[in-house]
Amino acid sequence: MTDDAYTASVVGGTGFTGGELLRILAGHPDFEVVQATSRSADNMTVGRSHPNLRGLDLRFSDPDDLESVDVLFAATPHGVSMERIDEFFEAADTVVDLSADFRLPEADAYDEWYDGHESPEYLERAEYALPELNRENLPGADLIAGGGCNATATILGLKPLVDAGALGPDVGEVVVDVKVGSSEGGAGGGAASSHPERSGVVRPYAPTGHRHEAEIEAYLGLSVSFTVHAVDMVRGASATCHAFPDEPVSKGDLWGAYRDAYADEPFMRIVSGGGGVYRYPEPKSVAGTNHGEVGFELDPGNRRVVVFSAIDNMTKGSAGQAVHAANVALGLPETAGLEFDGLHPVGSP
Amino acid sequence: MTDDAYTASVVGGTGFTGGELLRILAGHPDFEVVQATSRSADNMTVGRSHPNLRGLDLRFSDPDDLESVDVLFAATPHGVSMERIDEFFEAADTVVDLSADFRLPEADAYDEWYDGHESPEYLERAEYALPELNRENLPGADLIAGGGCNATATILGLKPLVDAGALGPDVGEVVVDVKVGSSEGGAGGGAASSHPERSGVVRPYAPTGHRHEAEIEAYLGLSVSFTVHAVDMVRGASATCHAFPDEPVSKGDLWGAYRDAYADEPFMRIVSGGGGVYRYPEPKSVAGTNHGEVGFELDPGNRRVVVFSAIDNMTKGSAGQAVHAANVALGLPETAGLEFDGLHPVGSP
Amino acid sequence: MTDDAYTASVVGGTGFTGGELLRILAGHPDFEVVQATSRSADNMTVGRSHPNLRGLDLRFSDPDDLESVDVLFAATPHGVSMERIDEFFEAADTVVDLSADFRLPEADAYDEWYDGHESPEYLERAEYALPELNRENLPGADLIAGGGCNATATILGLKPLVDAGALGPDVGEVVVDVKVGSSEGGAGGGAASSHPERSGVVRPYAPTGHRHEAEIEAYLGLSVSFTVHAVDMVRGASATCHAFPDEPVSKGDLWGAYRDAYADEPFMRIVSGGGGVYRYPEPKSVAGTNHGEVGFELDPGNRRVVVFSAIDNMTKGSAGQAVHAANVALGLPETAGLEFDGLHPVGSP
Amino acid sequence: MTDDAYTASVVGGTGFTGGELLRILAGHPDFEVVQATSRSADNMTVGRSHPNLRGLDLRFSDPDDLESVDVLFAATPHGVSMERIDEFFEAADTVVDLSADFRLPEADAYDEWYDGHESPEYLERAEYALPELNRENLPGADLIAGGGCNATATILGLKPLVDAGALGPDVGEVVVDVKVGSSEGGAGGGAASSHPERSGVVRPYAPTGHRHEAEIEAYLGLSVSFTVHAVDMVRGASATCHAFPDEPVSKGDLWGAYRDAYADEPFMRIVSGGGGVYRYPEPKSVAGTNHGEVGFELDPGNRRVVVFSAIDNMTKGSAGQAVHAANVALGLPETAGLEFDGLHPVGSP
Amino acid sequence: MTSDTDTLTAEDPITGEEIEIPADVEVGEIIDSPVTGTELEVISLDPVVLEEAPELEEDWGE
Amino acid sequence: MTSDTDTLTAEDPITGEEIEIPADVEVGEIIDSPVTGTELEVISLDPVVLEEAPELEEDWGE
Ligand SMILES: NC(=O)c1ccc[n+]([C@@H]2O[C@H](COP(=O)([O-])OP(=O)(O)OC[C@H]3O[C@@H](n4cnc5c(N)ncnc54)[C@H](OP(=O)(O)O)[C@@H]3O)[C@@H](O)[C@H]2O)c1
Ligand SMILES: NC(=O)c1ccc[n+]([C@@H]2O[C@H](COP(=O)([O-])OP(=O)(O)OC[C@H]3O[C@@H](n4cnc5c(N)ncnc54)[C@H](OP(=O)(O)O)[C@@H]3O)[C@@H](O)[C@H]2O)c1
Ligand SMILES: NC(=O)c1ccc[n+]([C@@H]2O[C@H](COP(=O)([O-])OP(=O)(O)OC[C@H]3O[C@@H](n4cnc5c(N)ncnc54)[C@H](OP(=O)(O)O)[C@@H]3O)[C@@H](O)[C@H]2O)c1
Ligand SMILES: NC(=O)c1ccc[n+]([C@@H]2O[C@H](COP(=O)([O-])OP(=O)(O)OC[C@H]3O[C@@H](n4cnc5c(N)ncnc54)[C@H](OP(=O)(O)O)[C@@H]3O)[C@@H](O)[C@H]2O)c1
Ligand SMILES: [Zn+2]
Ligand SMILES: [Zn+2]
Repeated sequence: MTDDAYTASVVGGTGFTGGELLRILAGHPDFEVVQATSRSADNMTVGRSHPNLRGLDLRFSDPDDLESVDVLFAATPHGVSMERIDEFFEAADTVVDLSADFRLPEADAYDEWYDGHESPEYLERAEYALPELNRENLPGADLIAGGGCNATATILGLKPLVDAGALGPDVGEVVVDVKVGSSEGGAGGGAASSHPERSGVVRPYAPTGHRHEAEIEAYLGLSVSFTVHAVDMVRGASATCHAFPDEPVSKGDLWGAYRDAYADEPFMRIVSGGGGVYRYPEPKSVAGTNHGEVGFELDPGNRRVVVFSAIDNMTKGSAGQAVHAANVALGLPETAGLEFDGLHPVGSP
Repeated sequence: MTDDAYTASVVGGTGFTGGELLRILAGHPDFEVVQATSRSADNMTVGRSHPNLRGLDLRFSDPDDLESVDVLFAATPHGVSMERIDEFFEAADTVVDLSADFRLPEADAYDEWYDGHESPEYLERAEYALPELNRENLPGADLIAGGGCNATATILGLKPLVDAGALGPDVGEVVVDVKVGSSEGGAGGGAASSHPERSGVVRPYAPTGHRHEAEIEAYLGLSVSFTVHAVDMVRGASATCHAFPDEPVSKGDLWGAYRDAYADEPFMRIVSGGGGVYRYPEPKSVAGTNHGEVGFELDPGNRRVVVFSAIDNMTKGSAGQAVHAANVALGLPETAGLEFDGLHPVGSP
Repeated sequence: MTDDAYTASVVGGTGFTGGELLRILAGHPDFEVVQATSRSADNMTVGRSHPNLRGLDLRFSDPDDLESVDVLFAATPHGVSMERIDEFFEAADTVVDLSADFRLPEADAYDEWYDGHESPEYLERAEYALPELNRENLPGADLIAGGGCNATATILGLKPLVDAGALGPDVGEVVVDVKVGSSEGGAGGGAASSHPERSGVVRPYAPTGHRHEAEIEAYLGLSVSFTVHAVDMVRGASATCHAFPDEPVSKGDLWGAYRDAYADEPFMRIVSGGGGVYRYPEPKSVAGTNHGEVGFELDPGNRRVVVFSAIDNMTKGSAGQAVHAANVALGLPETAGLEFDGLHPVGSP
Repeated sequence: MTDDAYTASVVGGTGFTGGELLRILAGHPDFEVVQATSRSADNMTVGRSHPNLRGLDLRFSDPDDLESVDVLFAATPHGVSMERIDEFFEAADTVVDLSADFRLPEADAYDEWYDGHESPEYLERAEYALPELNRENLPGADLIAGGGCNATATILGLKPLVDAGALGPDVGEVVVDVKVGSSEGGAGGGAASSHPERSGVVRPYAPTGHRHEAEIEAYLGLSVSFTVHAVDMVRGASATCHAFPDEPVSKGDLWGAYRDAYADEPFMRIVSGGGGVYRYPEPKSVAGTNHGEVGFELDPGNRRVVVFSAIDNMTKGSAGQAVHAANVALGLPETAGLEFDGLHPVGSP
Repeated sequence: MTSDTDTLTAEDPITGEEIEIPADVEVGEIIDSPVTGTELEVISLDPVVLEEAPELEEDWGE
Repeated sequence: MTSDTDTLTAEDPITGEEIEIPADVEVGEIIDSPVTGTELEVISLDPVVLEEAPELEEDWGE
């Protein structure tokens, strides 16, 4: 870490995304972690919760005693940040929140999809974290709202088609069928996420009405038909989007649209056909990394475009996206702290 | 097994569905297995290939030396049965074929989806095995064509909507997003199905153009948008169908349609909401059984009906369906040999 | 079920072994389940907890309102049965307890390994359930104590060597290294058994001092060096026993000892070398069944005998063993209700 | 990578350890990969085989056309390096071989455990790669033999006890019970390593007579009773060692011995008791990293010391160990290229 | 179940028990013992002599 | 990294090594040793005395 590193704290440090933030920030050359909070593990070492961080010389402290830092990352359940946002800004210049609390642009949407908002005055100030969508507004932002993991997978998959004009508000149905790993539920799972019950599942866990629909609509301008399944992996979110553009598109059009969107993106890869075992996006291929993979196929018979999108919900879908956005906001190199490229072979990461 | 049991042989006995047939028939009161063939394990015990059948006193024999039996079950790769069908009928009164060789009603369809057909004269004689679809034509049938596992899951999920008139040839898009286990690939997998590569995947393995579309179209009269993913389980096929009926339907309409279709079916269960961990159809809940689970949810915003359907590809999706159809064809009790109700808890069966 | 079936109740019916008992008894020709208790799911259907039992027309009732039955099966945590044993006998003629409460022959042992015993007067009356060990004492027994799953695996593996005189109290060290699935922890797991934390583990969960040592010592007369690891499966317990007989033994001696012990046992199989994929005992091969597999190998260099033993902890290791013992106690056919032979292929059951 | 980086080639680049070498070397500041060979994927991109390396601009080339490099890493099956070692030295100053070809110090041992040796004259020149065992002899070494993964786990676990005099050639039995993941079998697995057959196993795959015993004996001076099981993970090797020191040892003695051995080792961690979920060594905790975890427990009743040791077979057990040794040999910082600390949560990596 | 199939009887070389093997085996063929699962080589046919076949580690291991 | 946080030094009861613990611990609180990971109970504060905490099997096991 450099001498003039930014100081950082992580509120919610025992959680899954909190641990991922700590992992990334601990290896980030431009950040120094000075605090990680926990109510349940106050004064315990960080390594006790996260065995990969046993080398980190840090103990959890009370979230009520926030230290002054440059950047505060909040990795707490929905509702905590909107309640404590003033305190967070007293402790920090920049707040990066991983919850849904500042993701939606309008307070109305919180009334519709959540239980209302306690600090709606911050909504305009907040910037959506996903650089592939909102890079231009991030530099200098001081309140950054990390995207939802399923929303991130979907937005990354469909945005090139929207930008290319192939999809839009008036264009038929877009079905988004998502498959996610068990880490999406956070560290405090109940009976349904116990190993005997959760192993080997293909379980419809949000048949309809998942809250991430709101984000997708807000940022893509598309109303999608959204269904989420739990499958047997720990990390990973995979969105398969079935779209029916009005105008026929060709394979070449699709390559063009995706290359236009992502050729210069440091974390995006187009994986679409080819040989070998890994021909389309897979969560395994990006596990532990901040990469997003997208790919597509044409169904000639029915004008369908199928888009596959895969991310690691813990990195690109939350902690990595948050750090990526902070890098952009602070003018740091975009990939700083996010260089890990993943493993092969890897089982069910 | 009873005294006047039907004699049966299984061609392709070392394979996955062949082993499943042997398991079911060995426990069936009205069948006696007299032969199981294998070219690669000729003269070896059946238990060497299938450890659950170590108690069976049977050795594989050469598929060229077929014994005379009442019913011959063929569990061979596509193309074998259409080539050997005359021989099969010389050896047996009834042939139940698990491959795709006699599934489609028209020879044309084989030209379009496969590499043509060598014995098209048998196509009319063949009856599709799925009793929920074709029970009335099975009694007395002497050539029975087992359904494809993904097609079976899809047909079971959508048929009630078609019968109720909510879906039909002219009704918008029906997206079918399927998730399947590794046993679907059969015993002779390659690199992509090795444990290190296949573990933990959400892998698009048939992005478009899966051959089971042909069956669905033939038997439901629906052209569907079909995509298949490999996920980390061994047994199981789960179809999520996203449909957009022209006329609004209510939850009550849906319950009505599915109750009408399946209330009297011995193997079908409607699992749709409710409490506990298992609220919708899951492959885990039916693993090892001949049950099919279907369930549904309404997306009020966009008139979408989401249908979930789960089967075990090895039983309801192939060997169990075949025996069920044979039971109907021969006038045996429908559930004979198929009473196993599955396990709980169960990991990734 | 026959007309003159024995009535049965299951106390602890929402639990894992309680559910397994219900599954087995529901398919047992000589039992009729009249009650399953639960405090937490009182009045709910049994199928809500156990999706494989959705076909069972039964609701949970309060464990304080026990119905009169022929046989009461208790599948409750340690300590419940010893407290309620008098009540159990008021309600039932025969009590089969799956907990450790009546397993050990001496009250002292409960002081040493547990927190003492509240009803030591019943200890002499209780018979250890494992028929392979204690068949002769089971007929007519009215208090049957199901063995521990790890103890069962170990006892089944080592007993033939003890009987053959190859192992005994004075014979060097016997190391028993056990690997178990997550269902062993029961339905109420905590953080360590959540899917994200429990997946993919090889986790030493009882490095030393596991209570099953007491049973092994009591029934085999051997003091063993016992260590238990959690591995990634749901059902299954596998014991690898490393023994060093004083006198050299040959492969033929071993076959002789194991054939003597198990050739006539309806549930035991010797799997020891050979070809194919399944050459030694594996939990997968017996998952869902009441079978036990044992096998062995000689290490010529150091006189070691390695014994492998595999069971399903939910069946042979608890509920199946309990029903097997009840069958013997009541004079029923030994395999009644326990005929299921398992599946192949099967993932991680 | 620095300007004056060492050039490196990887022979066997499509394999599992070859891919891991490429991953590590691609991120290593002091190495530049100039060649990766494959016969089967000649001219294909490296990313086609290893999806995590899609960002690497490199194609496989023929192993017969070796380029001149500073360091050649061979990740080929046993027997290839001993045949081609002269050619390897023509192409490179330093050869690091991951196979067993140069691991054992004596040609005799190859006659006993393998099929003899073709280039025995190199055996004395070769240095065993494991720095924790052989750091002093590595600087300047030009032929480095990577340890076996199971041997590495065992040696790391037992060495502190040997060094402390608690174990030695005359000290009773040492039982080593190993559990390994499927990547240990390499990329070219057969039927036994297909996903349906290999999932969920606890499979004795080397009951006795595993070749790694030879290494352990050669480098620890201990003859161990060694048994290896396949379990359901992809990466990881876990050794549980059951030892019976002649003299009683205390918990404090053990802590002393392990702290003496490993307190200053950059990659070793002692994990032995404590709270939380991760109390003992686990492959999950070190997956993807070059860390080794060791821990221990005392069984007071029988003087047993149980030692747990966990590594990732692909890193600490092969490719990482090889690069670590190369770092020492070339005078580079020991941890260069090996800084990745792993993930939490992580499923079955 | 296979009662109608022709079989020969032979002595299992490991347990000494009498086992049945298919009548159409040939000398040199490998079959498995129904008692022990061991792979046995057919050494001769008249009389039938079986011997433990050498284990092929490679086709199984990792 | 925690250099700016107040800490106390104490002797690890298992290894005898000097370890740092947070300054705000209270008597009776359980913290884990940074060296061994063992759970330690704070017995007294002036001087700081730590003792191995009794293991709570139940919160972990199966
Ligand atoms: N998991 C994902 O894949 C994912 C992806 C995208 C976004 N997110 C969002 O990220 C946030 C965290 O998710 P997670 O999965 O990491 O959850 P988690 O594992 O349950 O962790 C929550 C953390 O917050 C702390 N916490 C809970 N209530 C608190 C309160 N009132 N005040 C202070 N700290 C509190 C908890 O620790 P103590 O109880 O010890 O204080 C814990 O460290 C959520 O908003 C989630 O929606 C998660
Ligand atoms: N797996 C499923 O979930 C599933 C579901 C529905 C339908 N099906 C269909 O069922 C059939 C079998 O599938 P599977 O998964 O069981 O395949 P599999 O595991 O690969 O088994 C194929 C079997 O056929 C034998 N065989 C191969 N070629 C043969 C030939 N030319 N003549 C005679 N025998 C031959 C093989 O044994 P030898 O080589 O030893 O002779 C083997 O026993 C396929 O048509 C498949 O499409 C499978
Ligand atoms: N799991 C195994 O592999 C295994 C193997 C061998 C033996 N065992 C033994 O079998 C017993 C049950 O184990 P399990 O794994 O099935 O446990 P489990 O899944 O935790 O189930 C325990 C059951 O007991 C009920 N229960 C808890 N406390 C009770 C009380 N005070 N009075 C009445 N009912 C109570 C619970 O339901 P409610 O809370 O709803 O009443 C639940 O149905 C244990 O003694 C265990 O040691 C288990
Ligand atoms: N896997 C482990 O955990 C592990 C741990 C420690 C040590 N090792 C050792 O590391 C070595 C490699 O193991 P692995 O698991 O990586 O094996 P693998 O996945 O099977 O890879 C073997 C590689 O060697 C190449 N190859 C095979 N024969 C060759 C020949 N004659 N000439 C040149 N290249 C050849 C193969 O590619 P092409 O066929 O395309 O040329 C492939 O790239 C083995 O010696 C193994 O014992 C492995
Ligand atoms: Zn798996
Ligand atoms: Zn799993």
